[in-house]
Amino acid sequence: MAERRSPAAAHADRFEAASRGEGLRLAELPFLTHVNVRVDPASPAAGDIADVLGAPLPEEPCTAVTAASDITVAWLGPDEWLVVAPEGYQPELLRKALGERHGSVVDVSAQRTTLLVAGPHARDLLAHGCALDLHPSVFGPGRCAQTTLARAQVVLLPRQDGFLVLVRSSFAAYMAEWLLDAATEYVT
Amino acid sequence: MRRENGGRIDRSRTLRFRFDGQEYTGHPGDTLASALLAGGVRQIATSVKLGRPRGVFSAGSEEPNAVVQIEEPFPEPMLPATTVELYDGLVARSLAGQGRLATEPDPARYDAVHAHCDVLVVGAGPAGLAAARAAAGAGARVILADEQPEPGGALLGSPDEVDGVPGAEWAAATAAHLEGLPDVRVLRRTTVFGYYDDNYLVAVERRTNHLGAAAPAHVARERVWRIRARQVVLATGAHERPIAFAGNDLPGVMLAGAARTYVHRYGVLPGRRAVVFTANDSAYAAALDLAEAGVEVAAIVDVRTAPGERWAARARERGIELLAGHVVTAARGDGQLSSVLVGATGDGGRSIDADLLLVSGGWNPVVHLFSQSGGTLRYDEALGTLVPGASRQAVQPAGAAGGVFTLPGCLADGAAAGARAAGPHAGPHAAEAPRAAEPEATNAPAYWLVPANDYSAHFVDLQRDVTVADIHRATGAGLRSVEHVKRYTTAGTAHDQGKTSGLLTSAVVAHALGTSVAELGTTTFRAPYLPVSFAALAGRDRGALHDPVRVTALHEWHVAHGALFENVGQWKRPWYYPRPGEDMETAVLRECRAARESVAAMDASTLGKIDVIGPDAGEFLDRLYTNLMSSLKVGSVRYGVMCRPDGMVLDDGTVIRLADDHFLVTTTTGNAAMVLDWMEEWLQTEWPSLRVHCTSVTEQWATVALVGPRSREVLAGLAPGLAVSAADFPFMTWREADVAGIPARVCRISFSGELAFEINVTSWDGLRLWTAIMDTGLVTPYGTETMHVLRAEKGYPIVGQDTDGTVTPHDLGMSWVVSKKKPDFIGKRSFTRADTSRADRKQLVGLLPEDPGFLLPEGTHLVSTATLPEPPVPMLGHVTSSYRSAALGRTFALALVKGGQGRVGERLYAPVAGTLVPVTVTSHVLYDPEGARRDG
Amino acid sequence: MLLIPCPWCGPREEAEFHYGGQAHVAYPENPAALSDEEWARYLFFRDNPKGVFAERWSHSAGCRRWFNALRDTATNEIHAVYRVGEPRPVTS
Amino acid sequence: MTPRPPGAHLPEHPDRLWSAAEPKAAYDVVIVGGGGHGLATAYYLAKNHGITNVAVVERGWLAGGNMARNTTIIRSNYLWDESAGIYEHALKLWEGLEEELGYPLLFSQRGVLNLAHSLQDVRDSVRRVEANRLNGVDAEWLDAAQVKEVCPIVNVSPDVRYPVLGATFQPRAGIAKHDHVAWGYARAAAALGVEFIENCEVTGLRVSGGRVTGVDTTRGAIAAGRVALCAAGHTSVVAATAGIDLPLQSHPLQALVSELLEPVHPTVVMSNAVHVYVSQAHKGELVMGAGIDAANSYRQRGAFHIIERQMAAALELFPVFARAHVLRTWGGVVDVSPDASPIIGLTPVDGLYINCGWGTGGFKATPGVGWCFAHTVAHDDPHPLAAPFSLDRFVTGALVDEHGAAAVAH
Repeated sequence: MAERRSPAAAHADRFEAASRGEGLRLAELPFLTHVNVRVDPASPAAGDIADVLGAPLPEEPCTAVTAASDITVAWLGPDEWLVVAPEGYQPELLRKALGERHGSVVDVSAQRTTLLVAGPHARDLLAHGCALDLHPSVFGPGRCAQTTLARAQVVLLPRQDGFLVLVRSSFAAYMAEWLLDAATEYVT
Repeated sequence: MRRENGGRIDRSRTLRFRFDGQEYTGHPGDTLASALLAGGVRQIATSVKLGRPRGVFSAGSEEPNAVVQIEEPFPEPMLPATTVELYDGLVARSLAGQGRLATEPDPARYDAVHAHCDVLVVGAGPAGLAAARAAAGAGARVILADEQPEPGGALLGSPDEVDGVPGAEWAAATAAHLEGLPDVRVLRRTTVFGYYDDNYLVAVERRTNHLGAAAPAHVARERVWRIRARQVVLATGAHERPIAFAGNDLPGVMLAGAARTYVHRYGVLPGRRAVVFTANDSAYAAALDLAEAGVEVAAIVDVRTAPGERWAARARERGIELLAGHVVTAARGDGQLSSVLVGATGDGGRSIDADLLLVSGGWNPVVHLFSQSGGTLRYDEALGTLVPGASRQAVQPAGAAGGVFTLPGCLADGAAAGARAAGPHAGPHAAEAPRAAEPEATNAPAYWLVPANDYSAHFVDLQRDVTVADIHRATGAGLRSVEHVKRYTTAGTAHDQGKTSGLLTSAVVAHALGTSVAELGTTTFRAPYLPVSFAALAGRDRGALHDPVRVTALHEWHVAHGALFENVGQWKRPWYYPRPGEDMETAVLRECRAARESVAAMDASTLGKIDVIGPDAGEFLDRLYTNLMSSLKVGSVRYGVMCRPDGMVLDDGTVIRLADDHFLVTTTTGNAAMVLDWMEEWLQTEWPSLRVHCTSVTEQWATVALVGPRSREVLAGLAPGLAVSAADFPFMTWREADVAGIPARVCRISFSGELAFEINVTSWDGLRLWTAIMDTGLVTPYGTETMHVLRAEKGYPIVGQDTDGTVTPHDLGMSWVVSKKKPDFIGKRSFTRADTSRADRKQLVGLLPEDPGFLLPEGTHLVSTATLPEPPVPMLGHVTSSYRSAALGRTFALALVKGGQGRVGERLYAPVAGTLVPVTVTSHVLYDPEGARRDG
Repeated sequence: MLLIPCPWCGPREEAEFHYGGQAHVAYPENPAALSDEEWARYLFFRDNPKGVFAERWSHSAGCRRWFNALRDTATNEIHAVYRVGEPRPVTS
Repeated sequence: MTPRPPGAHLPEHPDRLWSAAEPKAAYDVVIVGGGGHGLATAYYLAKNHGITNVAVVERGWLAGGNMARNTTIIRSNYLWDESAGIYEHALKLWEGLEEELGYPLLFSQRGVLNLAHSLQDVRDSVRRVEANRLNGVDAEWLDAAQVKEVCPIVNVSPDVRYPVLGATFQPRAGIAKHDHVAWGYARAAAALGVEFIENCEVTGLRVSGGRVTGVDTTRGAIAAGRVALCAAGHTSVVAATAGIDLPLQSHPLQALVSELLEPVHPTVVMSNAVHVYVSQAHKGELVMGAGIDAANSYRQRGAFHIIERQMAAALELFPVFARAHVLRTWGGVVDVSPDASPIIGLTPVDGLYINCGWGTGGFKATPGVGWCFAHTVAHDDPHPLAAPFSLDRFVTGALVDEHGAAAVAH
């Protein structure tokens, strides 16, 4: 029986090769849990979900919070969040927290994959295709954005050493090719 | 004629290049123009219309004359020789108006970068450097962009000092200081060429052009910078203005400031014996510098009767004859300048031998970007030129770009502009300006045109060969707008876009019409400021990266198994899977037979999928779909159609009810994003009170359609825990089960009319599921073509193929999907409009060619007569789908035909390649109309 | 490329947005009660002023929220943005 | 040998064009808008209908709007019968227009290729070709190899993102020089007595008792028996002054031109799927257009990312263009109707006629529109070829939906 396969699995070797120098680290972080949460932030349900997550649902647009156990909750819209959790996290926990109340908890783990773009040239690399100001003073840890990178829609999560690029699975190969091509000047 | 020393060239290295077949040498730091001048080449190009010889006229990107073709290392058309940095191995040739494109693809790489800053300073001359220093000193994030390889601008072409050191040294030190700051970016060889809304500016950086064949292949040759700036300082300098007189196009006639640049920056003497023709003081500096460098300056011809006192005195001290109140009436020579006629006015006068004639009609601020930004321009009578007026964006001119023409003035203006632009960051020290010597200049009135009886050799636009006489002809023809004159004469439309000729054209027109330039205005300044290569603008959006290639989780398997692919929107979908020796027809017939007679599988993952959740989800879907969705039972599936408000079909798909408050909607492959947007639009803008949330899950799920009479058997084998009988698992229901050990949602739906199942697993598991299905050895993979045939045999339309935005559900024979109970749904009201309710609308029917082997081309039209009348021929409709059917043993087609549902049984004719093919109209359902096969 | 201030995400590039045409055109309460002319007006007729225009945008590549903007179609200047359901702001 | 200078063979404009007029107090017909449509309408009013007391009122300089800004493509290969009717009528007039006007229009019937990049494009293309033929419009379907024969620089390799699967070809299509066309009409109309009033913006329509009586302008009021609107992107603004709403939206449409290049491109190539259209004009410049800006705007300038996208598309199709340079970009304001087809005909105000909604199709229709609109104005009755384009089709639903055939009907 074949194994399950992540969307950018075929690019793993080339990501690794591009990461050999000092300038960049590219990798897919496969099989993370992604959960789309829609709920009125003022509702008790939102509080119950926050309790389960161990962090409040951030209400300030384009921000993200990190809870214990390596869970990031990113603002996607005024009543929409993306929970990014380690592999194996159970979206059911959140669905139970919501209960019968109005809102939605949808497991979208396989809808997008997570690409790591890190290293000293990470910002230069993304600037080839992202119109946001990625300067750390503007877009550092604690921020998040839904935007476009090249010709794909992405969720960007800045980290100390770079960025997580969450891209739709069907675009993963395109995104990988684009990143590797954009990296040409930074890896040779 | 190279000077013994001086200039900012590296004399320790020699570069070899060829021009018009001749070998020449130059040095790093040269342009092609300076190296050719050093090599004694006077004619660089031939004029476009009259075939006249043309030489180097300027020292910058405003060059109208010396436009060349690069042949090696790679052909590039029409570059001003004044902007081509010299490199070893350059091969160029003179041009006569038209450039040449390479026949081979360009191997170079191009890219683009987004950048953000508090202050963008355009131009690294004295004003720009002062501005950048002031802004950066105040803590602003600064980008300084300059088109030259080294900063300094006009300082590079003069001996002037700043802060007590030579200007070029000061510029280099200032740039180095700026580059050392963390939030300052200095872009060399970078031309800001467009200024758009919301302080969005685009620039092109020429990164490896100057390296010639040595350019590293992995480095982008040109890079487009997309800059979003909080504030912009335009320190773009000024262009010197020519004067129109007879023969002013001869090689040897040059702008005065350019000659000065050749001497100082490139260590080149552009001639041996010069006459200077000026209307202002600035050309005196050029005359003195050239004389100092060894050029014999025969005379300064100053149109003013009273030139600036101190400049006049210095010229006389130097022994230069000063002819005040005089004009050059003609430049003469055979192929290049040999003498200059000088007179008090008008025609004729005294002849002075010269091979160089320096001209200065004054200076025009480079206001192109300011104008592009939406700022207004004001005609300044004192300066005789256009200067920036009111700005519409956060932009300010600085230095010569704003009409400040002295060095101390530019430095002070730049520093002040930089500090202002830095805004709240600005500290008290920020505005402190670099210092330079006091100016010695006086204002000069504009002077454009030397009067004459014959204006046929007074050139206004050198590159387009437009003379004053041509302009007079245009005004004589009745034209009164400078835009009309431009179009009549083509003035200003050449490669230089009228940088030196634009205002002169306006002046000549104004003169001819007895009005003023202020009154008349000029033509519009349009982007790009300089010509920009197509390739730079295309960047990396080419080939595979031109548009995203979307693939499913099964894509690698399809590739490995020889599928041919069809582009469906951005998706790559398997089209069919030919076996060795099979053509498409054979492969598709085989795939169809497998689906009808045995079992086949298709990757259906590209279908859009949307989770619709909330207590009002049913009500919401009732409003969007033409049929009733709220009545759907949990565990069931229903087909639905959505219309636009105008009643035309928008999309179709299945809706499954997962829970009371939870539906999963599928869309067509191409419309997934549109349908989600559609839902959000209605929810957010029209029905915010509906408690519904929509979430795309298109790629969460991989979907496999398992089709055919043996599909139940295959599924039963893979999902032992699932009761698969028709009774246990009825048509249009769904079940959860482990399939091949993978948690799956299985739907019993069919787009083929056969017994079929649609198996959904997470896309991570898609390949596992598919492999397990294929490992049974029973299942034939099939692609979109077979899917199309199977559904067409059943009369199922494909939105976008059998519909074109003018088709209602009724037209498709699907009145059954349009609820009569619901008071309203999107599109309902439109069905009763006069045209939408006509009985003879085009309706979907089946067609059977009378020759069962004849395949109607899709797109063929239908007529009612056995012979064709004269055009226009009345057309009844067209073939939307046409296939060979393995199941029917013949060809068939679907068509939209006027009143088609009433024509069943009629014979119509299809004009194909000159003959009329008889066809019979049938129901659009041709295969298993009773629906007997769907239960297997 | 306009810089459009999404009321949620702040200024973003025009390319992230989907244009929705004139704002404040409500779906009729009861379409069946409208004459063909009235229905045609709803379907097809939209203001097209040269000047300030209340229009809809969706931040389709961002937070996916629809909102309204007052933009001058002669200059492309955006005077105000406001959320769906909020009244059109008064601008001078 | 010195190569023959490009453009040297091109004809000069005549020594006499037209004279700017001062507005008179009254005219039989005032035409609002001195673009191609206004000029052609004026000419045919005078020529075909003997109505010569006509003023063309233009807010800027004559033919300085979209007439000066388009990419000069002429073709008649439209899908629907109604469109084919009026565009083919125009093309037939184009074919005799140089002679008719006595003006060199540089009309060059070099053919147009409309490329197909997907299987659905192919179906749509064949459908259009077959419809064209039955409507008497010349059209052929070419496969990729035949495309390459017609235009050798088109990249028909299967390796590109959206390979060329074939094209429709209309051999009689081509290009003409827009200024020459406008000036040819202006000169001929002027010779028949038509007056041109430039720098004169119509600020309002005068209506009395349901009938138009004249126009208010920045140069004073002008009385008119009839008023014909030919104001393209500004039609909504003018019509609104008479209380007439039109289903139009105005958008910027950009175009650009390269430097002069040796001949490489013998025909006209259009691609809706990758969104670019290009021809090489007589002097050698590549003239190109792309998509329209999504948002309404009256700025005669579009967004830059559309140009970048257009260049990427151009290089996908024509790799040899890589090092050509964009010399100049510009924009026009096009008025687009809901079905991407024009609106021509009578209005609820007597004596007021509209001709608008041409979107990106205005230039090529110039002679046909002028002919039909002049007829409509002269007879107070739509010309049969214009009748399907009446305003009331939006009520009945009888649209002429060229969107169905082409997302952008250039």
